[in-house]
Amino acid sequence: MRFLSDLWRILRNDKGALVGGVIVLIYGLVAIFGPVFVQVGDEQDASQAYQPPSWEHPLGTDSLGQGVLEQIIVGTQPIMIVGVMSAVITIFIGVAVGLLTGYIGGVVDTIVMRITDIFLTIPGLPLIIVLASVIHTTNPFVLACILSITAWAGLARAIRSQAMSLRSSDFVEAAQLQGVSLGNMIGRQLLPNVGPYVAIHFLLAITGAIYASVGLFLLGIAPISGNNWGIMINLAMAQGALYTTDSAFYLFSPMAAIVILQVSFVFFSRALDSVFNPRLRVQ
Amino acid sequence: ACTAGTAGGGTPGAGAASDPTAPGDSSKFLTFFPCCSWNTTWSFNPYNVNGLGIQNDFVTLRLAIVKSPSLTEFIPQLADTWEIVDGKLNVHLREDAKWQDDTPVTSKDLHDTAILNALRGDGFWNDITSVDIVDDHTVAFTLKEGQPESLAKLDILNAIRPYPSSVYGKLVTDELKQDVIKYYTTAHRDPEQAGKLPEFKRMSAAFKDLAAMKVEKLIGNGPFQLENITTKEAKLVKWDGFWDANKITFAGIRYLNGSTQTVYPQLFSGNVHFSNVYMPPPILQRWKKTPDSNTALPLAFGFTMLFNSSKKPLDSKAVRQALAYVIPRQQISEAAYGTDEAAGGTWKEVNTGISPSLEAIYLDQGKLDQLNKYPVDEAKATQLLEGEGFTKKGDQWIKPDGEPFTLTFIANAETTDIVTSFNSAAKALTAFGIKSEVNATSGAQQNADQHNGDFDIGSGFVGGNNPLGMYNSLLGPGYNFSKLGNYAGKRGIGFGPTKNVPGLGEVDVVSTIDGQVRAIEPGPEMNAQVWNWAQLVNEEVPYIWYATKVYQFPFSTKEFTNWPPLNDQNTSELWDIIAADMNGGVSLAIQQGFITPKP
Amino acid sequence: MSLLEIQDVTHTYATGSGRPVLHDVNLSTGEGEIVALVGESGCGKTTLGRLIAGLHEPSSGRISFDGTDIAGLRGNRRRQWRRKVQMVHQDPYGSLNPGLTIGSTLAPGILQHKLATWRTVQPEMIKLLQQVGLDATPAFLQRYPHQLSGGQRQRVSIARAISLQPSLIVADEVTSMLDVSMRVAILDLLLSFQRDRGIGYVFISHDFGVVRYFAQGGRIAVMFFGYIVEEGPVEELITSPRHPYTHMLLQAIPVPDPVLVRKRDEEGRDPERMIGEPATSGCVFANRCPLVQDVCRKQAPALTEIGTGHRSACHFSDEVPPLVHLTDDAA
Amino acid sequence: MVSYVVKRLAMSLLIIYIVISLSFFMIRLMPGNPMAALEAQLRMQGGLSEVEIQQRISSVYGVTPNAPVGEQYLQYVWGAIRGDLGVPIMNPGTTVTAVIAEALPWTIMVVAVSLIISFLIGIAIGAMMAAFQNSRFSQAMTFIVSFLSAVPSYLVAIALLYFLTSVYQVFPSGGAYAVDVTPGFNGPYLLSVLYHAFLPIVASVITSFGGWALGMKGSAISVLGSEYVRAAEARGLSDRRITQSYVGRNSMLPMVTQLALSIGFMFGGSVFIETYFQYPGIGFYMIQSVNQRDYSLMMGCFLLITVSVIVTNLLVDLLYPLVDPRIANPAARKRAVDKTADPDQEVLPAGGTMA
Amino acid sequence: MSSPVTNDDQHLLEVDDLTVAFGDGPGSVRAVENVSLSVGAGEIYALVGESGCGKSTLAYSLLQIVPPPGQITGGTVRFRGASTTTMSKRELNALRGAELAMVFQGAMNAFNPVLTIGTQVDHILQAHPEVFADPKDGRDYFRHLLDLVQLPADRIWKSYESQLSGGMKQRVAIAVALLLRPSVVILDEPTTALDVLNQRLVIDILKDLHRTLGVTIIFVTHDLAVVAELATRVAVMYAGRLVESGTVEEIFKAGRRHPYVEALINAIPSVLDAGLRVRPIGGAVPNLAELPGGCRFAPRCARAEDLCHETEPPLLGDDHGHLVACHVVNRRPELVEVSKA
Ligand SMILES: Nc1ncnc2c1ncn2[C@@H]1O[C@H](COP(=O)(O)OP(=O)(O)OP(=O)(O)O)[C@@H](O)[C@H]1O
Ligand SMILES: Nc1ncnc2c1ncn2[C@@H]1O[C@H](COP(=O)(O)OP(=O)(O)OP(=O)(O)O)[C@@H](O)[C@H]1O
Ligand SMILES: [Mg+2]
Ligand SMILES: [Mg+2]
Ligand code: NI
Repeated sequence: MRFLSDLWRILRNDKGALVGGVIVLIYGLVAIFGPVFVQVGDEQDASQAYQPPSWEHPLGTDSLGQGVLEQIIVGTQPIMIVGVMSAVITIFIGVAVGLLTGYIGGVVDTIVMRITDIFLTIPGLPLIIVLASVIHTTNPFVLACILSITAWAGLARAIRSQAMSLRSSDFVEAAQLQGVSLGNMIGRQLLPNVGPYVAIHFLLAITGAIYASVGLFLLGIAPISGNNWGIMINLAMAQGALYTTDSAFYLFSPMAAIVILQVSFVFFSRALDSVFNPRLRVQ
Repeated sequence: ACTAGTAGGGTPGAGAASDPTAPGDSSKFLTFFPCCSWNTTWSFNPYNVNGLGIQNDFVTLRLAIVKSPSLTEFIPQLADTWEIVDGKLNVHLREDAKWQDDTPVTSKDLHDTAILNALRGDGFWNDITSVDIVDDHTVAFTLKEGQPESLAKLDILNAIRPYPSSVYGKLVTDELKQDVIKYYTTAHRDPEQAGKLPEFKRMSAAFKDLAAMKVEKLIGNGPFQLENITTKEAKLVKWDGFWDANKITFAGIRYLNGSTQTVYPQLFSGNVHFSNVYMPPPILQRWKKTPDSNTALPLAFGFTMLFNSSKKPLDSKAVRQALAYVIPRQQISEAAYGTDEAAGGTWKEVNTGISPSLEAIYLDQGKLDQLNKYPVDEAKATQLLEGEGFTKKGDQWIKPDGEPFTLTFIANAETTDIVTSFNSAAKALTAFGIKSEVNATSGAQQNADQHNGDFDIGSGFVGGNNPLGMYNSLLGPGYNFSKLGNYAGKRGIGFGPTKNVPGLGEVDVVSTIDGQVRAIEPGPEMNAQVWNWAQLVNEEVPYIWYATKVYQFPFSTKEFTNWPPLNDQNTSELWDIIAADMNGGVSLAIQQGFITPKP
Repeated sequence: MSLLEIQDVTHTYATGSGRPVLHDVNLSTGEGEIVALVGESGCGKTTLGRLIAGLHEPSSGRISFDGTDIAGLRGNRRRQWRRKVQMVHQDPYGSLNPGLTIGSTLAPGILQHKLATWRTVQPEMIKLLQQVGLDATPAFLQRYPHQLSGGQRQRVSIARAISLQPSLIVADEVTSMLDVSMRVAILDLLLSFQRDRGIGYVFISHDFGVVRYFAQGGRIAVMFFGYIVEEGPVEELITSPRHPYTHMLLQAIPVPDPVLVRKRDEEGRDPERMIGEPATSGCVFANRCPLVQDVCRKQAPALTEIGTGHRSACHFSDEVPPLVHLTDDAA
Repeated sequence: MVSYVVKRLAMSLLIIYIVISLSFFMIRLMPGNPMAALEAQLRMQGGLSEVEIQQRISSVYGVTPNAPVGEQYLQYVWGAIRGDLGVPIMNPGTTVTAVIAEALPWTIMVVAVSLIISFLIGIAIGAMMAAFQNSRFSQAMTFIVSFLSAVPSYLVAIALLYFLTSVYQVFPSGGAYAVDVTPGFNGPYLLSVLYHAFLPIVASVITSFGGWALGMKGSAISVLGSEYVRAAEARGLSDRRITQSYVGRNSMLPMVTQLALSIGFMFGGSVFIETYFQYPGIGFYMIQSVNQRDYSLMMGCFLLITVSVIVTNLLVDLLYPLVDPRIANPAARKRAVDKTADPDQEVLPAGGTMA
Repeated sequence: MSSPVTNDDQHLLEVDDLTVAFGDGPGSVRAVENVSLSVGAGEIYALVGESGCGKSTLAYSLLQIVPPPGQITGGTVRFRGASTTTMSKRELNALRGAELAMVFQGAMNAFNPVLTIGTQVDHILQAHPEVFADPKDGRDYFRHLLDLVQLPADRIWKSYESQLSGGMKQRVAIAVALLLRPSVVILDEPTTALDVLNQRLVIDILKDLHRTLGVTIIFVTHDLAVVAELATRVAVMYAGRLVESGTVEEIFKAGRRHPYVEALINAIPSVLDAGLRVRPIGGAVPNLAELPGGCRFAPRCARAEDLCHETEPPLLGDDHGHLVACHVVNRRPELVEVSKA
C-alpha cells in the first residue's frame, strides 16, 4: 500500500519519528502481552521495601517490596486501554458528527454545531474533573467516556469544515451526479479524505486521554484501584517520594514511562503528518 | 473538692524551663507543622461547621486539658479551680486571664459561649440542664440527674473554649437561653420530640445567624496572637499580655499548613522544628540520619478494617473469622509502618478491639489470654469457609451461590499507610483465593460509602482514652444501622438490631454501647463492660485491629532545646498529652517553659 | 420536443450576497444538441449548469427533462433522470477523488444504476476506458489520479460521465485547465460521443474559439450577469452578433494573427465599458453599452426573436455594428 | 457586526446558563449528595448525636431537601445570576462568591503571565526555527520543543518540586506569598508574590511554549513560502521590512487566533499546577472542594472557570479585527479559523484534545 | 547605481547559457537548460510554452528569486551589462523593483492580505528613496498609474487584497510593478486566469503602458493568441529548452519554423474559423526528470527522423536573429505557408 511505503520512507529519514514509532509499538506490545509474562506478585516482603535498582528489580521496589518495573509493565495495559478507548470514542463521535453535519448541512448542522460550540467553549479538564468526582468509576469504559466528554468537539468542528469544503468539491459533486448511495458517499468519498487528519488526531487523542486520566489519578479524583502509572505516582507521592532519594526510582519511573510514551506518540504523529501532508513531504 | 491539676509532667528538673541563666535567641520562631491541613480561613468564626484549625490552644485556651490516658485528671488552663457542689459544676476562671484586646476574661464570656455552643449541639449539653453566672469569674453548670461527674468534667473542662462575649455575646439573649434549656431538658428524655419543639426552630435560626457571622479578627486569650495567615502558614506571635508570658522564650510560632508530604524536606533541613506527620519507612530512615533529629513515641491508637457485616457473605461470622485467619496482620502492619524502633517498634497483637495501652489499664492478662488470637492459618480458614458451603475452584474460592468470592477494600487515598496496608491485605487474600482489590478515594467519599453500606471492607480509626468510646465509635450509632439522619436504615458495619453480647444478653448493640459511653465512669463497672465487648469483638470479628500505631513526633534540636523530657520508653506524661491532644499538649509544654531556643 | 426545458428560472444562493445569480432564464435544448453558454466570469454559467445537473434546486422557475419537472421526480424516476444528466468539471485535478483508484471512482455509479453487476463491472469499465482513449488494462483501474496527467484525468472524468449512458452532459470549461496541446483531443472525444451516441451538451466556455469549434451546428447563449442577452446559431451569432455585449466579447478575443490584430485594433474600443457593474434598472447592460439610449435606462428589453432561432435582448439589436476582422477577411 | 456581537453574546449567555444548570443538578441530584458527605464528616468529628448533626445541617444551610426540584432550581439559577452561588458546604462562614473572588485574581495572574511568557518565547523560538530552517539549530530546537510540549505539565511540576523545593530548597513549595509580608502595594509583598508565583509559572511555561513554537514555525514557514513574500522581495523591500511586516505579522495572526483557544486549556492545566504548588487559585480550591465533596464550591469554581474562558474568548473575538484588519466581520474570521483547522495549521499541545 | 552600466539598448537584459536546477543529486530537475536570450530596450518580449516547461523559472532567475530548492547552476544574467548573478544582496535590492519589476503568475497572491495596498505601496517607496525623493510624489504617480489601468485610485489605496476581484488584482499588480518606473517589467501569465474582457483590458493596458511609458515588457504565456496581440519578439520553450525565438512575425508567418511551434499554432481552435485546420498534438510534455534522449520534442514530432532521437539539435539562427533548434527545419528550410485554409 502506498500509505505504508510512504510511512516507511518518512520513518527512515526521520529518526525521531522512527524511534517514536518503535517505542509506541513496544508499549502496545507490553500493554497486550505484558500481563501474560509479568505479574506483580502477591507475595510481599516489607524488608525489601524501597530498594534501589538491582538485578532482581531493575527499577527498585515500592513500599511493599515489589518491583517497580513489574508494576510499570502491568500498569501499561489499563492506561493504554483507557487512552485508546477514549480516543476511539472521541474519534468516532467527532468524525460522525463532523461528517454528517458538514455533509448534510442545513438545520441539523446549525443545531448540532451550536451544541458542539458549547462543548468547545466549556474548558475540558475542569469538566472532566467535575464529572469524575461525581461519577466514581473504576470501569475503564465509563472513564474513557468522561475523558472524551469535550475532546470530540474540536475534532467534529475540524472534520465538519473539511466535509463542507469536500461537499462542494468537484469530485463529491461528481459522485452525487453518479447517484451513489449515502454510505458510499460518506464511507468512500469523504472519510478517506479526512483520514489523515483522523489518524493524527487519533494519536493525539490518545495522548490527551492519557494526560487527563493520569492527572485524575494523581489528584486522587479517579478511584485508586488496581495498578497503573497514575496510581503509582500518586502512591509514591503520598509516601513522600518527592522528598527522599531512597524512593526516587519509585516516583520517577512511572513518570518516565508516561513522558516517554507521550513524547513518542507526538514524534510518531509528526511522521504521520509528513506522510499525509504533501507540503511537508517536499522538505 | 477542688481538683486543680498540678502543673507540668515528667520530671521538670530535667528541663531548663525556669532556668534564666541560658536564654536563647528570643526572636526565634518555632516552626510547627501539624499533620492535618486546615482549610483556608475565610472568617475567624469558630461556629462554622468546619472546625477552624487556627482556633487552637496557642491562641484560644480551653478551661482545662485532660491528662492522658487518664479520664479524670486535668491541667488547668483558663479555669484555675472547679468543684462540684449540689449537682453543680462551679468553674472558676483565672483572675489574670485577658483577651488579646486587653479586656479581662469574665464569667460572661464563658456563659455566653456555653449558650452558643448549645446551638451548635456541643456534647456537654447532654450532661447539663442549665448554665448560670455565679460571680465575675465563676460559672455554674447544673448537671442533669444521674450524670457521672467525671464525664461531665471531661465534657466541660476539656472541651469548652470560651470566645469573647464582646464579639459573639450580642447573639445571646434571655429568650435564647430559655429556649436552649427547654430544648435540652426535653432532649434528655426524648430527642425526637425535642426536635419538633418551636424552641428548636428558634435555636436553628439563631445558629444560622451565628454561623453566618463574619469575624475579621481573631481575639484569643492564649500565649500567642494570630498575626497573619495564608493558605500555607499562620504566623503566631507571642502575646505579652498572657499571664505566663515570661515563661515563653521565643517570638512566636510558624504554624504551617499543607499536604503532609511537604513537611519532609523541611524537617530534613531543620526548617520545621516539630511535627506529628506520619513518616513512611523510607522517610523515617532519612529522618534518623538527619542531624539533631529526635522522635518521641507516646501512646498508641489503632487502625482497623471493618467488615460490612450486613452484606453477604460477610454477614456470616464464620466467613469473617476465616478472613481473620487469612489476613496477615503483622505483615500488613509492617508494610505500612516498618519495624523500625523509631516507628514505635514492632507490631502489637490486639484481639480485644481496643488499643494495647487501654487493654493494659482496663483488662488483665488472664482475660487477654482467653481470647482467640487468630494466627495466620489457612487450614482453619479453609475449614471455616467450606463449612459455610464455599468451594475452591482452581485458585479461586467460589461462594455457595456459585459466584467467585471477591472483595474490595475502600480507603481514603490520602491515608497512604492505610492504602499500603490494605494493598498488602488484598494481596494476601488474593493469594489465598479470594480475589481482592483496593479502591482508594477521597476521605469524604469513603465515609459516605461506608455509611451507605456501599463497600465490603472499610477502614476505621480508633483512638482516645475511653475504651467504651472506642467500641462506641465502631459499633455505636456512628456506623451501625442508624435510626436517624440521612443514613437511617442504611446498612453499615456492626450488627443488626440485636445481638447476644456476653454478659449483657440479647441487646440492641447500638443504643447499648452509646448509652454506656455516656453513663459509665472509670471504675469496676467500666472494666466489666470492656471485657464484655472485648469478647464480642473477639468472637464475632466485626472488625479487625490490624495495626497499632504509635504516635511519632519528629522534632529537631537544631535550633530549639529543652523539649519535654523523655523516659526510657521515649515518652513522658507531657508527650502523652501531646499525643492525645496535639495543640493542647504543645501549648501546655510551651506555657510550662519547655521548648526554648538554643542559646 | 426538446429534451431539456428551462423556464423562467431564477436562482439566488442562500450563502451569497442575496442578489439573484440567474434571472428568468429560458433555454431549451433538443436531443443530441449542443448549446454553448458564454459570458464573462461570474455571470452565472456554472450556476445554470449545476441547476441543469440537479446539484441545486432553482429558487423559482421550472426545469423539465424529457417533459417532466425534475423537481417533482421521486424514487425510480428520479434515478432514471439522474442517470441521464451528467456533468464534466473544469478542473481535472479536483474532480477525481485523490484517495480512490480509477476503478473505485468509476464502479459505484455503474453498480448503483445496475448497468453492470459485480462480476461484469470490470470489463465494463475497461470498455469505457477504451472509449475515452485510455490505456484500457485492469492495471490502469488500480491507478490513483495523482499518477495520471491532466489530460488522462479529464478522460477519466468523461468516462465516468458517459458510464451511465446519459443523454445530456454539462461540460463546464472542460479544457480551460488543460495544456493547449491537449485541448482539441478532449473536445474531439466529446464530439465523438455526440456523433455516435447522440449525447447532447451544455457546453460552458468563455473561449469563443473553442465554442466555435465544438458547437458547430449548435447554438450559443450569451449570458450577462444572470440574464441571457442573446441566443442563436453558432455561426450566425459569431459572425453577426445582434447584441452589443456579444459584440464586445467577440471583439475582445485575442487573435493569433498579428496582421488581423492590427486590423481589428483599428476599430477601437472603449476600455471603460469593458468592466463594471450591471445596471439595476432598465437594461442590465446599459452601464456598459456603447449604444445606450434613454430608453435602455427605463425599460428592460425582452429576449425577442430576431431571426430563425436567433433571439436578442436589446432595443437596438439592429444597430450592432459588424465585426470587421471576423466577417470580411475570410478571403 | 452588531448582529454578530449580539449572537455571540447570546451564545455565551446560553453556555453560562447551561453550566449553571449543570451545577445545580450536580449539587442536588447526584447520588451520595453533599449533605451526606457533610453528615459523615460531622459524625467523624465525634461528640455530636445524630439529632444534633441533622440540626446543624438544616440550620446552617437552610437546606430544604423536600422543596420541589423545580423550585430549588429556579432559586439556584436566580441566585447564580445575581452572583450568589450559595455557601461552601464546608465553610458556611463565607460565600462561594467570596472564595472565588479571592482565588480568581491569583489564577488569572498565573494563567495570564504564563500564557504571555510562553507565547512570546514560543513565537520567538518558532520564528527562529523557521528562519534557520534545516539548520542544526532548528533540528535540535524542534526536538527539544516537541519533547517539552509532549510532557504533561503536572509531571514538570513534580520534577520542579523535587529539584527546586526539596533537593535544592530554592523556592517555596506553596502559597501565594509569605506570612511575613503585609498584603498591599509594597515592595516586599510584591517580591514575595513574584517569588511564590515563579515555579507555577515556570511549570506551565515549560510545557506550553513548545506548542507555540511549533505552531509559529509551521505558520512562518508557510508564510515564507507564500507568493506575496516573494513578491515583496521582487519589489526590493529590505529584509527587515519583509521580516517584520510580511512574514512576522502574517505568521503571528493564526497564533493570535490560537491564543483565545488556548486560554481554556491553560485554565484547565492550572488545576494541576495550583494543586501541586498549593497556589490559592481557583483550581486549587476546586480540587480541595472535590476532595471534600464540597459540591457547591466545586461547581462554583467550575462555573467561574467556564465564565472566565467564555469572557476571554469573547473579548479576543471582538478585539481580533484590530489585529487582523482584513476581517472587520468576526463571523468571517470564524470561517477563516474553521478553514485553518486543517492539520498542518493546527498547534497541537500535549493533550491538545482537551483544549 | 553602483554597478557598471552600459547604455546598450540592444542588450538591456541578456541571458547567457542559463541553467536552473531544482534539487541536486540524481533526483534533480533542470527546469531551465542552457537558455540564452537577449532583450532589447522597448521590446515586448514573450516567453511561450506549455505548462511546466520552465517559463516561470526562467522569469524568476532574471531577478535572482528562484524559489528554493531551485538554484542557478550555470550561465549568467546581465542587466545593462552588469551580471545579476554575482551581485550582492544590497545591489540586487536596489535593482529589484526599481529597474527590474515583476508581476507573479496568479497575481491573486501577490499582496500581503493583512496590509492595505496603500501601505504596501508606501513600503516600496520607502525601500527605494532614490526614485522619489518625496514619497508624496510616489503616491501621486501611483494614482496616475491606477488611472492608466482603469482603476479608482482612492478606493484601491485603502483596499485589502481580499476586497479586489481577480481582474482588479492583476491590474493593481501591474500598477505596483510600474511604480518605480522600472526599465523592465516581467509579467508571468498576466492574462491566464482572466476572462475574455479582463484579458482584453490587460492586453490593451499593457500596450498602452508600453507606448506611453516606454517600458520594456517581458511576459510569460502559453496562449499564442495573446502573443500575437502583444509581443514584438517571442521565445518558445519546450521542456526547459529554448526551441525557437524571433520576432512575432517570424514566428507566425515565417517559412522556417520549429515543428513544435507549428503544431502549437495548429492545435488552437480559433474564433476565426470553424476549426477545420485544428489538429491536436499527440502525446504529452515529457516529465523533466525522465527526458527522452535527443530532441525533446521528437517523440511527439510528426517530422522526427532517426537523428532527432539521438542528438539534441543546436539552436541555429539566420541573419535576423531568428533562432530554431530543429535538425529537420535547419537542414531543409522550406516555406510552409500558415494561413487560413
Ligand atoms: N456556492 C455559492 N454561494 C454563493 N454564491 C455563489 C456560489 N457559487 C457562485 N456564486 C456566485 O454566483 C455568481 C455566478 O457564479 P458562477 O460560478 O455561476 O459564474 P460563472 O459564470 O461560472 O463564472 P466563471 O466563468 O468565473 O466560472 C458569482 O457572482 C458567484 O460569486
Ligand atoms: N519548487 C520546485 N521544486 C522542484 N521542482 C520544481 C519546483 N518548481 C518548479 N519545478 C519544476 O520546474 C519545472 C518548470 O516549472 P515552471 O513553474 O517554471 O514552469 P512554467 O513553464 O512556468 O509552467 P506553468 O505554465 O504551469 O506556470 C516544472 O516541470 C517543475 O517540475
Ligand atoms: Mg464557472
Ligand atoms: Mg509558470
Ligand atoms: Ni484538537
